[in-house]
Amino acid sequence: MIDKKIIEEHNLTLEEYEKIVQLIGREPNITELGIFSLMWSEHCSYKSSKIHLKKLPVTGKNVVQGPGENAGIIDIGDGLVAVFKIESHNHPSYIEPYQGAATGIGGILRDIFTMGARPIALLDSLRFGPLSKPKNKSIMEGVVSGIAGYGNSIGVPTVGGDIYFNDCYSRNPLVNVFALGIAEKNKIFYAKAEGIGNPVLYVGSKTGRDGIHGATMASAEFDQDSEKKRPNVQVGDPFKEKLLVEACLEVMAKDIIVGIQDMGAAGLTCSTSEMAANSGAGIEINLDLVPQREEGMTPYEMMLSESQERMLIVAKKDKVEEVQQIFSKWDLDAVTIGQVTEGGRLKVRFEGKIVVDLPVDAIINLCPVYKRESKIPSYLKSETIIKPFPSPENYSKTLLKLLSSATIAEKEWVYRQYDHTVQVNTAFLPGADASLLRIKNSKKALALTLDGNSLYSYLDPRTGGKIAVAEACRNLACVGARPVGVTNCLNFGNPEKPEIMWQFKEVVEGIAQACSAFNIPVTGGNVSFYNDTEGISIYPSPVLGVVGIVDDVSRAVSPGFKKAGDSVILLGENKEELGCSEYLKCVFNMEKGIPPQIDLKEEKRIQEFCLETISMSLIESAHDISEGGLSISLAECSLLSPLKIGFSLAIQDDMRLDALLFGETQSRIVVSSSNQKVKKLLNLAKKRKVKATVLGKTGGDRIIIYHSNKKIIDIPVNEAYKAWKEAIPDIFQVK
Amino acid sequence: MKFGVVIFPGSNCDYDTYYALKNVFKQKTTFLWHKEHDLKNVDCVILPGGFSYGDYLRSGSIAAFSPLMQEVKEFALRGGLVLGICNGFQILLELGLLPGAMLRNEKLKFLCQFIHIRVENNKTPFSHQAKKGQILKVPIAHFDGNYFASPETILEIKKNSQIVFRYSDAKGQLNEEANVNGSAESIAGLINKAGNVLGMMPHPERASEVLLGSEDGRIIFESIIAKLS
Amino acid sequence: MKVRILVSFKDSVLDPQGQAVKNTLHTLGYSSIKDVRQGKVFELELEGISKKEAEKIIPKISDKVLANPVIEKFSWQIIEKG
Amino acid sequence: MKVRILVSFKDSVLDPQGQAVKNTLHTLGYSSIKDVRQGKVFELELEGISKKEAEKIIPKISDKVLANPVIEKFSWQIIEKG
Ligand SMILES: Nc1ncnc2c1ncn2[C@@H]1O[C@H](COP(=O)(O)OP(=O)(O)O)[C@@H](O)[C@H]1O
Ligand SMILES: [Mg+2]
Repeated sequence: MIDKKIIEEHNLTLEEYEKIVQLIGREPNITELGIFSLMWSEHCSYKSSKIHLKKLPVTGKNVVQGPGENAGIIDIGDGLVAVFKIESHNHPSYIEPYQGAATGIGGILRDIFTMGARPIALLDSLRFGPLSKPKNKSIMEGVVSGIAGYGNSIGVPTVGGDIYFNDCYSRNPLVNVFALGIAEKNKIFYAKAEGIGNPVLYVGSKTGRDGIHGATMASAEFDQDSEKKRPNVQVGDPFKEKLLVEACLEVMAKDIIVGIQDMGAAGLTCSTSEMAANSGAGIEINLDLVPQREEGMTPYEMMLSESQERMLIVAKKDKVEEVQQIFSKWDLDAVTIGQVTEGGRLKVRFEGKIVVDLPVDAIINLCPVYKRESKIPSYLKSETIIKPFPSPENYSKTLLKLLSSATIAEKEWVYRQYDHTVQVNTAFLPGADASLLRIKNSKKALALTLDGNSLYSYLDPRTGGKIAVAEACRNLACVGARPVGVTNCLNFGNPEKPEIMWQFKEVVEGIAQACSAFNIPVTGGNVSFYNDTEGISIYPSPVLGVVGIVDDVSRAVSPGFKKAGDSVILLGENKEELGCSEYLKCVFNMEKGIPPQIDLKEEKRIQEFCLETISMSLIESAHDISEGGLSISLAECSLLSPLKIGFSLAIQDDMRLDALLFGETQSRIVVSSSNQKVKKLLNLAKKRKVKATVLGKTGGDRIIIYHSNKKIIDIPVNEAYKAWKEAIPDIFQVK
Repeated sequence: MKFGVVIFPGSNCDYDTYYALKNVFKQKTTFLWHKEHDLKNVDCVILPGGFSYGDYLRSGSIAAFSPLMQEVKEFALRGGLVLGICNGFQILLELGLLPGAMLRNEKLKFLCQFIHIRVENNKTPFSHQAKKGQILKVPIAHFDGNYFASPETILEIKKNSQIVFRYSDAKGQLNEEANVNGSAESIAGLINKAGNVLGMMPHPERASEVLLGSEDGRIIFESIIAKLS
Repeated sequence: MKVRILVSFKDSVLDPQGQAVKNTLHTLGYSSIKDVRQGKVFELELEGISKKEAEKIIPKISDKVLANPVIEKFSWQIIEKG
Repeated sequence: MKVRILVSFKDSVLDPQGQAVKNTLHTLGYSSIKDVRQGKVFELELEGISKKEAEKIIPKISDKVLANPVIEKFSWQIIEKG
């Protein structure tokens, strides 16, 4: 009954099918095939990425939970832990931007509170095609309002993120969402199904035919038919999820449940089999008891449904009533649908018959693992070469142009739609290098940032991976936070293409090296392959989420200049590196060259130095240098200054002037310092072997840069502010 | 003196408001559950912000039917102090304790930002510690804050000095740009005729600590506390 | 029995959502569209109640729940007998 | 000419708003209401175009702008000739 076509439709290879037959000792029925197709999909099994991800450092003294659980956990002291994770929701967001992004938020939040943590922050990393195309605009509009719609309603602040634009995302936008929660260290919950005979409860929304095959969809390339596969998209109900958070946390506060797992991609299938596998037990459920929204659903549909806002709970035997009371207080269903069994099998009943009987080990642990072929991409030869190009005539104009490019321009249009102040923790609003959340009843704060430049990764994946980590950590250093844990979302094309696999391998290697150099553990992440549409792959797009701690929130530093007359100091060294810069892209329409290189030791030294000066209160502001280079970073210090303070500076180094102004050389930070502290700062720099150059002073209402005694940039702060501030709103203005 | 913060399903500023009252202002504070009929002898009821019932149908509309709201209505009619913040304001409108209704923000986008409001009436229990014309920097976070009422109602409101706060710029000027959501008469806060029920869109509980970017919201809580002492 | 209830803004109330839709349609070149008003529609499935009872209930719940009479008006019709 | 377009979630798609409304009506004692689906209604005023043209345009803009065919369906009718 199961033929080649059906196997193919389930995204399984014939070899994989044979392995299934061998593992279970017979042909699977259609429901069982569906279960394997989900759990052996790339999305759930990591079969192509597993061997490479092993390179990431995952241990450290603060790590409470590394990769493998719903989210990673880091000890943040005072008996508290931070629980965080990042997820992609790329394909659903292309098909239906609002609901795709919204349900992405719903999913990542469930990953957090399923572990017993109250979610306190969301961040989003977005990649779209250029906004000159109406379709990209409407995707962005939908995605942003979807994130807002879900996050705002549920009351978790969206405090930061990043956005890039590139044509490679026109048919394949990326929507990566990060969430973080806080829990008491001794009250963490896991997806365990322990205690033979313990009841298994289904809680939350009813099951419908939503999103059947979502996980397999996320594991295949897109083609013209994909738009027709549309019924896959689910509608999110943030209100239900809000009730679910409250009910789950209330249940968890009492000693009445054994384990809990959310039903995300792969729904009932994943939650039942994973919980059982984690505990070496089995689970038996009866589908007739599952709350259903639609009539006539088959076992196949129920097991594969991705209806949102549902959880699976294993309760203590004599506490079921107590659990149900709490859910009923919050107007939610909580139904016993089965129990934990001996023998490690997943058994599913439907209308009195057993319709699934599989060893959970085969579903979860025995999926094939691939060491896929990899090959250096041929494009590297041509694309890394930059043909000669002229220098701009008017540097002021170039600076304004860069300030108003979508990637650099202010993103307030986006984050103003997100409630970023709910929960009264947000100490730094979006706009700073990292978001800062105070921890109530303590002096500490958490600093959060997302980063990842995909052009760098396209033209030098290993360096791209390193820089993504380095820049995220640098963002943290700029506010005064020490990085404590990393999560990452790796968005790539089809891993069956050797060139994509090579990109992947290299990026992971780069991330691993940087994390080791900075001594920070990776506690989890997500891999999203098959980001190809009609054969065209996106740039390799790693997104790094780094969590840091500020010991004393009152000492945290923001990027804007604070007062006139302060000295502006550059930490780090300028080099002539223009490859992959926003400048080349924006002014010459060239996405070429090799990205800036990075010396991780030097990077670490600069970051440590920045942290030290902040802890000694030697600096008033700090801002890292990234897209757009030195001049953009300096300009941003004015634009982010509450008083919009200008500056007058001189730069000297001997190199192409545009490289000096706009090159994206790494390991550089711009700081400002009160005059009486400058000497101390410079002395310390010498001692720490950090290059520190006084460029000039803040003050006035113009942005002025000299080079060899010539004024090369001179713009009123107001004008720069307008260019930067209005660029994105202008694009979305209905004319 | 005791404060009561109501929890509706979907409220999400309940803990924030509780935190401000309890930890910042050190007041006796208790939660009130929407399904109950018990106001627990509180002296001031606060309807917090959020998305009660997901803001489905209309913001605040379903919450207005909660069992507890019958008690709140009677409490208000007896002269008890009721403060509705954001979603709480919307609920008060739906309940009919305040006149008018909320429309979607003029630009059809959710707005989260610091804005300024000008104190128009400082003779209320919620604003008497402020000076008339004082400018407060406070955050907003809402989708439906575009206040609407019929011309007759507006006349009536103005006649009775029911406008307590207006959106203004940092200098206290009223203009279109400052009136971010498009509210009639730039109304940011409105009191009932009897002067004991206030609805406001900005969140004073999010502006009660320096760390959070402003302390200007304190004056509202301090006014209530002084009034009840 | 199935009942359809339409709720829309009173004419005196601005309808920015309708305006936004109109603008979008104009941008796309549909210039023959002079005005757009956006409202809500509710389809209710009723059971175990007579037409007469329904005719009593529907205006009540429309006025009390489905529409806010300060800004909205409503109309309704039975679209499926049962 | 006036056209009314109704847009609602496909039957298989979850309608959280409709559910919430139904629950409210139940709480208020209207137990005869078995189901509620909530959708949008658009009323378009058209000018300078024939009925035939309108019949071509309306499904197009409904499909492209007013409804999202991934999750929504629509129906329409001319409610006022002109
Ligand atoms: N998608 C987004 N969501 C929320 N905030 C964002 C988003 N994109 C950018 N921001 C905010 O805008 C600010 C500037 O973004 P970006 O230019 O990416 O800064 P950087 O590269 O220095 O991290 C950051 O504070 C960031 O948090
Ligand atoms: Mg940066």
